[in-house]
Amino acid sequence: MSSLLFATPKDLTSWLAKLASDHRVLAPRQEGPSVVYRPRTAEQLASDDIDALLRRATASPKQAMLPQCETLMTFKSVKDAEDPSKLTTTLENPCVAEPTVLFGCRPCDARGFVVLDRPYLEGKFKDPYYGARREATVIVTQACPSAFSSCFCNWVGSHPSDKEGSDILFTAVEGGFVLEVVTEKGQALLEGADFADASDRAADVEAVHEAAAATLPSPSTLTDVPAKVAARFTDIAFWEKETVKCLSCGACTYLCPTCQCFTITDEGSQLDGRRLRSWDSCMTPLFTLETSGHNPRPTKAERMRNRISHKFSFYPERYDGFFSCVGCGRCVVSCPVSLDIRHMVKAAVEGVVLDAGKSGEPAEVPASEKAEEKAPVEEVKAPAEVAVPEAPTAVPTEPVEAVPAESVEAAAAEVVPVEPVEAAASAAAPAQATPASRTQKSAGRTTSRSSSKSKAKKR
Amino acid sequence: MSVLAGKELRIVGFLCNWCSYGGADTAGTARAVQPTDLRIIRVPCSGRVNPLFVLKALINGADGVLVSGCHPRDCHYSAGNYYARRRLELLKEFLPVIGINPDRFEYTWVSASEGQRWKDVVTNFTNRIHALGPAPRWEDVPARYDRPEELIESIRPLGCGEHPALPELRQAVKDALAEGLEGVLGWKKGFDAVHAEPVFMTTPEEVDSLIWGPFNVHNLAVYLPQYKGRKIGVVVKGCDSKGVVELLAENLISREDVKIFGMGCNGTVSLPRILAKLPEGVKIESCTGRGNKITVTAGGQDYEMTMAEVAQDKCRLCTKPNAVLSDVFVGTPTTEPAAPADGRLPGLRFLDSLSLEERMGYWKGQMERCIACHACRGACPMCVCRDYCVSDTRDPAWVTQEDTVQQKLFFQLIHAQHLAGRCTGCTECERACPMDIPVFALKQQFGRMIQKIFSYGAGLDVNATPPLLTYQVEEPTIKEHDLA
Amino acid sequence: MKIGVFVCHCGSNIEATVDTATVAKIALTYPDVVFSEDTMYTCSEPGQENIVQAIKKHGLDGVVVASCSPRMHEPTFRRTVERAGLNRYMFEMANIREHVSWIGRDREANTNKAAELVRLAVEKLRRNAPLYAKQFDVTKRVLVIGGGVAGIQAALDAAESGIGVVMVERESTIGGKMAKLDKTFPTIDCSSCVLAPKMVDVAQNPNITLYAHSEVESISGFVGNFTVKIRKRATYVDWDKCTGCGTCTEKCPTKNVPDAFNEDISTCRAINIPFPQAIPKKATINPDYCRKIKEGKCGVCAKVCPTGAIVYDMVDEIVEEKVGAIIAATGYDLVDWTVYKEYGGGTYPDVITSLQYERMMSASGPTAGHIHRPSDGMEPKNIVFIQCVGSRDCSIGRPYCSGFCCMYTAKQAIMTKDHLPDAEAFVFYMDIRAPGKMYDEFTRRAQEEYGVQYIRGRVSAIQPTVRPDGRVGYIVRGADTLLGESVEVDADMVVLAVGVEGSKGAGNLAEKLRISYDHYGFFMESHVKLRPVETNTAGVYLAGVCQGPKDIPASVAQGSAAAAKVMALFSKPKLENDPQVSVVDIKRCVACGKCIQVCPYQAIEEVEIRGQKKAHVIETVCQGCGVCTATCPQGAIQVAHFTDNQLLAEVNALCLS
Amino acid sequence: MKYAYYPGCSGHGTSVEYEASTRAVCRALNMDLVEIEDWNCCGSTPAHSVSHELSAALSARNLMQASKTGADCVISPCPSCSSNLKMARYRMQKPAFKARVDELLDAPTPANAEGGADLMETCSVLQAIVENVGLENIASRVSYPLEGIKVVTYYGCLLSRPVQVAKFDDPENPVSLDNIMKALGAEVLPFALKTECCGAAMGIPDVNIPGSLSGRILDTAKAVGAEAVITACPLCHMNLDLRQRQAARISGKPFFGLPVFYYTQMIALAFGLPKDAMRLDKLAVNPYPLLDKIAERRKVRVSAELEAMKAAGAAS
Repeated sequence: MSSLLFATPKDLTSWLAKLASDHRVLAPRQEGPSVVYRPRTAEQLASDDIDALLRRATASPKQAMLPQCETLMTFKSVKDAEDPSKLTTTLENPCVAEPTVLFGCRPCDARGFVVLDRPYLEGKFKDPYYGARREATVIVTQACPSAFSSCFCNWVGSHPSDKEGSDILFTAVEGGFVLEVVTEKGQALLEGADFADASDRAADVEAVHEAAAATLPSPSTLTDVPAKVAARFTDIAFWEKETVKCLSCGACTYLCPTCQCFTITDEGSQLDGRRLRSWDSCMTPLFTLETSGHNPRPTKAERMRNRISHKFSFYPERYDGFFSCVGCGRCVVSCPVSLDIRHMVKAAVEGVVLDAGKSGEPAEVPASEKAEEKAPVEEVKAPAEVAVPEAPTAVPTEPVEAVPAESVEAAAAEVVPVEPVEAAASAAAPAQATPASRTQKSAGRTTSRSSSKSKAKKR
Repeated sequence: MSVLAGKELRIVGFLCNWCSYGGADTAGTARAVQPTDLRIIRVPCSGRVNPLFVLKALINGADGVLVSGCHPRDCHYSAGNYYARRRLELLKEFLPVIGINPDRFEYTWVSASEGQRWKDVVTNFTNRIHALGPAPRWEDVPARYDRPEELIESIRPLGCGEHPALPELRQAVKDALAEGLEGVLGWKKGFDAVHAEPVFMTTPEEVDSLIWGPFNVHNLAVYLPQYKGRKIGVVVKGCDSKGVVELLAENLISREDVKIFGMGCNGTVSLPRILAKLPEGVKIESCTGRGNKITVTAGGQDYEMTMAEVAQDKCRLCTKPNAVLSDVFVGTPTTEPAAPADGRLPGLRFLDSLSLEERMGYWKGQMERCIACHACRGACPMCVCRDYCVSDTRDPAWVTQEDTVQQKLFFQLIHAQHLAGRCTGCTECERACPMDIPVFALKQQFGRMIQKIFSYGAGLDVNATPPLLTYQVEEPTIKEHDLA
Repeated sequence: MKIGVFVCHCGSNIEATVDTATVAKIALTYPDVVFSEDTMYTCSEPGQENIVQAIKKHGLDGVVVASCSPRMHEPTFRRTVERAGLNRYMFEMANIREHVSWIGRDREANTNKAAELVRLAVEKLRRNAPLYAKQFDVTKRVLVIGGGVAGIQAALDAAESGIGVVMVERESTIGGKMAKLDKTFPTIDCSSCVLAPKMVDVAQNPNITLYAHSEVESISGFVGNFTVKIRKRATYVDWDKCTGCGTCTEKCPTKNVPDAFNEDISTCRAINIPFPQAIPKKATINPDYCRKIKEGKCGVCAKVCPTGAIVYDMVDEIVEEKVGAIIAATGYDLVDWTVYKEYGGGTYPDVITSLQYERMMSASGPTAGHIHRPSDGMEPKNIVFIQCVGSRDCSIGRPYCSGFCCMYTAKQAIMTKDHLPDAEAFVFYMDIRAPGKMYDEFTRRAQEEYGVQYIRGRVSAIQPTVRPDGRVGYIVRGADTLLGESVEVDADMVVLAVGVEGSKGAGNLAEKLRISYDHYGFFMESHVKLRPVETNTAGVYLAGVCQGPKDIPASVAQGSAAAAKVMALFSKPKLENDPQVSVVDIKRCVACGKCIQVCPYQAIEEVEIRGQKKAHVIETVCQGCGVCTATCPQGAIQVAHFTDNQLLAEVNALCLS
Repeated sequence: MKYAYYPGCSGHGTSVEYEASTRAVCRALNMDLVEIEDWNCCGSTPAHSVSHELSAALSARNLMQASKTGADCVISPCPSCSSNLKMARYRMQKPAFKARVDELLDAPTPANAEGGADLMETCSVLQAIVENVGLENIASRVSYPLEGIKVVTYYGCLLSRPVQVAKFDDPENPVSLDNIMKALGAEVLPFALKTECCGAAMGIPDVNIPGSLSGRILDTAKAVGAEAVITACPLCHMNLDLRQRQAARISGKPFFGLPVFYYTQMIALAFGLPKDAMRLDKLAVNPYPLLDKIAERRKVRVSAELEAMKAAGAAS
């Protein structure tokens, strides 16, 4: 077993304060009712009281690896003295990541980065910006003491003390914290932190983890989720009914640790500007609005269908059955109209019969078969009883006939190349860098942010 | 390009082509010497000046902005300056809330023949700006994150028990469905005991899930524009009904499409205030309400709290708990208290107590954690542009993708300006914000200034016209800003 | 995009305090500027030719000229760039003369400011788009509102050139105020002798359709395509049958109707023909006095009418006419002088207005030209004329001079001496204004030849007294500023030269025409000096006193001028609109209707495109004010040449340095 | 309604009858008069012809004293006093002028938002009666109507002028006294010289001036058939009543014999107030022949009415 170390709250904050001298230490901070990750200075860390650092953040720590708005490159043009119409343009690519310690995120957040790694780092093109930050960041995760009512990490193959994605996992026990090193990066970070050995506290840690697991909702009984969600794709009436109350605002996608879409725009002026990458949301109409004005996903139903299908069908299809959802429940908690992704997935899956060839579904459903063959039998963490999660409120539910709980955690399948710059579902905005190249016609012209082609033509 | 360091300040002028630009020409022909700071942007009419141009200039570092048009009655386009007068007077009253000194913006009327007067206008305004000095820059102002949690004393009794007339309401909705309504918007229980969620009830069974209590926080009027042309019903609290009335007043929905069900509202709760009373992340099992006491059982324990501790701020000062307009009103209406002397919500009260510079720091601190998800726009019943918001396009390019405080705050200014005279105060924008940013304060500032100048409240009369979409030739409550 | 910048010296006007060479050099550093130079006189012939050559040589797409005010030379340079093959809207000006060089001596600050203004012009130009005027056809008919001398002249000139004319006159006869006059100055020729032939021409001209006793109900549409609704007010006499024989006017038993044509100094019958030379010479029943209409009794006129033309239950009728242009010639009304209590405020019977006196002197008037006092019919011995009653008087809000009262008072004084050789005429005046040809000589004649006594001073009060012979007299107390004394005249009759204002109802007619008007009811001309007969609304012209106080020759001249403008408008086969109008991007429009609500010209309508409601701009009605663009929440409607992006570019150029 | 009362200097001297009748009438119309304590001269012609600041200071002090009474308006019978009080308030709206006046006073006057003086409302007793009490109240209290005697009303120059300061009745053709007299049952003849000058204080340097001016007024009044002249100003009353013989002599006319009453005396008469409320004995021109005529007519009317009642009673 990896070594266990014990640290009192004081040790922990002083260790972090020491790290702050040569690292960017991101830790949760209370601002009004919400909790956000903020870079903390040594003095602030030393003086912070520990439970502020242990609060769960309202937004995910995705900012650490994928900032909401980052400069991909800057460009400056200088006009040629003799022939002013000639420009000599110089590009700069400030792709540098400072060493960072991400403290206090939760196992689902850490696992979120694993989900992001696949599209950004696996395949032919590695995203240099994301990669650099991923490399430079050490993730110190806190095991969840208890699940929120909105949590469902066990539905997506995780649990409150899941170590995947973390470099160090610490658990709050009586009198302090037990740190468990998971990776070399974690080990390296702990150099010089003379924490006492805590192997004798293993039992306490196990107890906390068990207690946390107990607060989880009953495990999902849904099977073949990717295939069934894919099958539900054509049933637009279903999506319309489910999204009646959705305001299509996009808050869920910006809070989600695994939403990975972005848009690229050029800001500044022709002679001195920046190319920015910033988060985009498939829930906003602009995401797919085409230059012609046509929008393949005009209503919130199609957009929600895309959001659910991407997380529970397209992504698993491409990445061996892994869901692009870590069950953190942020989208449920912060949705203005409390739209619950669990109900939606459950409703989408239920009632879909998958026997090949008969029910008009596509005979060959690649994703699910691939998931069954490859699924190594792994010790199933969640308790086996099959009762459908009894929603705490008076929603009428009848028990589903017993189906063996199936873990969808499959080994890494052969990777399909992903071209990082042209990310899966997003589209780069037209390069506004050369406004001169765009003469504004008087009627009927619109360049919206998500038209697919970039029109940066340099004369 | 920049001003002459040390000598000039950045003063931007918007002059109407027919009168004031001509007046500036006449001053030039008369060789009337003036300070050079002012840079003039020509516009066809003072009515063309969107207040957002002024805000854009002031937010991005202008030290002073001057707008000048034709004298009332002289407008080349007969009414352009009447609209400008209302919008710019309101803007001037709005500026202090975001920490901008209203003296940095002025609007006046100068005709093409008044060269001498134009010289005095420019000289006096430039001297006034130099006296104020360079405007504080958003980059330099220290951010502050304090925002005291103030529980306003409620002017009416707040309750949360089961509403006696709920069965009657359900029956009324069922009857309406039977008569052929496509569906009725209402609320039902959410994913846990302290959440409700909107529901579009189409079958009697669904109507049985209709609830009426402190968790009905959503303003269902926000869904109505999407159902244009289809016969539907909507269950409304008092504040929601004002949203419906405003949509009708601006004929964004038609009266015969909507059947309105009202019932006396006893106040709704603020979720963050409830969660603050429970240990973080505890699993919520159940919640019951009786009189004004709410009991939440979570993690096996009971937590007692009163409505006075957890009610939403707007409910504490609510003077319209019963639907302002309804086809079916069920049960006995709640007693309507007289309007409170001070209708400001905590956001605005705290802002009023700060100095101008401190307010900039306040907004800088709050907007820093904005993730520009635009849930505030999504939840707003009056935001009918929905998929074509002006902040989501490059034509026109009001907002860029940079996540600086100025850009994010500018979106809020666009939202507030578009709601001036239309916002019914349902504060859904503030409730929907996942990062709990007090965005309603900006709308309430516009609201109270409109009340002061035009003694007009939105959402009360289906035949009313929002004040900024009309004008009076003689404005009794707007006095001339004479710089000369 | 390739932009050329031309910085003008304007001789020394700019060069004196702005270093134009430096400005030109700085301009080269701006985005897309590929050519810039400073020139002596850019607006001169060689200067313009220089621009044309530069465009051709460098293949420029757009030109910025930094010189004087665009209000001065924008049209000039637009034609220049058009000559060089560019669209005239790919051009911007930076005003570095009136707004920079002429108002400051600090050369460094001026140069820096000029460079910044050029930057603004460049940034705007980079977002300009070529704009193309649209053509639309014209209804070659003109509506003339008002049948006074100005309206008659305009109608006759227009009809002369083949244009169809629709004339609408509120009274039951055309002729306006001039028809009420006995003689006209300065030649004292008989007013109806010169006017009546023109009135007959109007009646007989095939091109003119006359609607008398009618009013304009509503006007919609735009220049070239106005739709006018005319309300033909009920005359209770079928004018097709009525021959104007006048039998009914003799037999009608109701005799106490105040005769409006004679300014109420006499009464007439309930059915009446205003005056012998009336055009159309038709009878009209006054419903407020006719016993048949009011109480259902009488009916004498119907019995005696040879052609059975009387229709007691006649109702108003609305007629629609399509016209391409409108001439407003609605004339004037006298100011309500009864506010002057010191002159009796209308309670003294022998204190009358000049128009009433004119009717008294007119042969076709109630006293057949004999001057009798209204109170007791006595031939007055002393007649006092008071000038400037309700003119040049701020206390009653009429500060302006009404222009022609001095002249007609001189004429009335002369005519008084003609009618009553032994009468004495006194004229209290402040300043005699006789600016026309033979005008001053005329007033001089009144004083010298006819012995009219001109007293320079204001009259402070008119006080009735009882004379020894029991007759009522009026002590007119005034001052004689030339002698420095106060003066009293024991007058028998007082004639007030009452000032003029816009005719009654001019205000709401202006609103129907969508032209502006001032506090006194006069319509606002487009430019007080250079475009007196045009208005700011395309296709609407003015003639006569409705635009401001003026005498008959000036009114007639304006009538012809307005007609000439209409002829010029109709001379082209098609009309072109100003392309600087709003355009709706139907993808972004959500039909919230705000633009329609605020448009001052109702130039935006709601249309259905592929099942969706959208806003649509009528190019020819839109005047390009941009209020809609400032109102549209999603920026879906943009006024060309002043779009949000163009103005934002200028704001950002200044603020986001 | 409560008023601060400024009697004015003539009230205790030449126009005692005006003072007495004003107080009696106000009491009858329950206008509660509280005389200003330690009031001083209102800054009349001798003051304002020398220095406007002096005149304003005098009036301002009166207004300050008046504010101590707790009433919200100062009224004065004499047109000259109320005009000076109004003029002081009007002129002191300009901060510069107020500052100069404040220098003359023991304590500066309070300032309003625009920096002008914030002093009590003020108007003439006539204005208070016409505007606050109203003609109906007067008419309802008349018990001895004036039996249609022919009177002319003489306003003098100050009651409704200058327009922007007085803000009462019409400057050229005032009708407030006419209406009151009609309400009392008198017949008011149209009179063109209502506001012509009576000669005011010019009698002191040159007796011919009021003589000729007042003479003309009285002569015209006689000519139009007036039986009495009604006025509201002590100075006009002096020129028309006290100097009536002198005016006749100077203007070469027979003695007019026209009694000149204060309107308050007429009201007192019509209300049937006691003798000492009218002090008719103070009038120079003997009013009693006219009063007897009124009484005569009254007798005739009353007996005629009795007859008519008897006849009607008998008939039914």
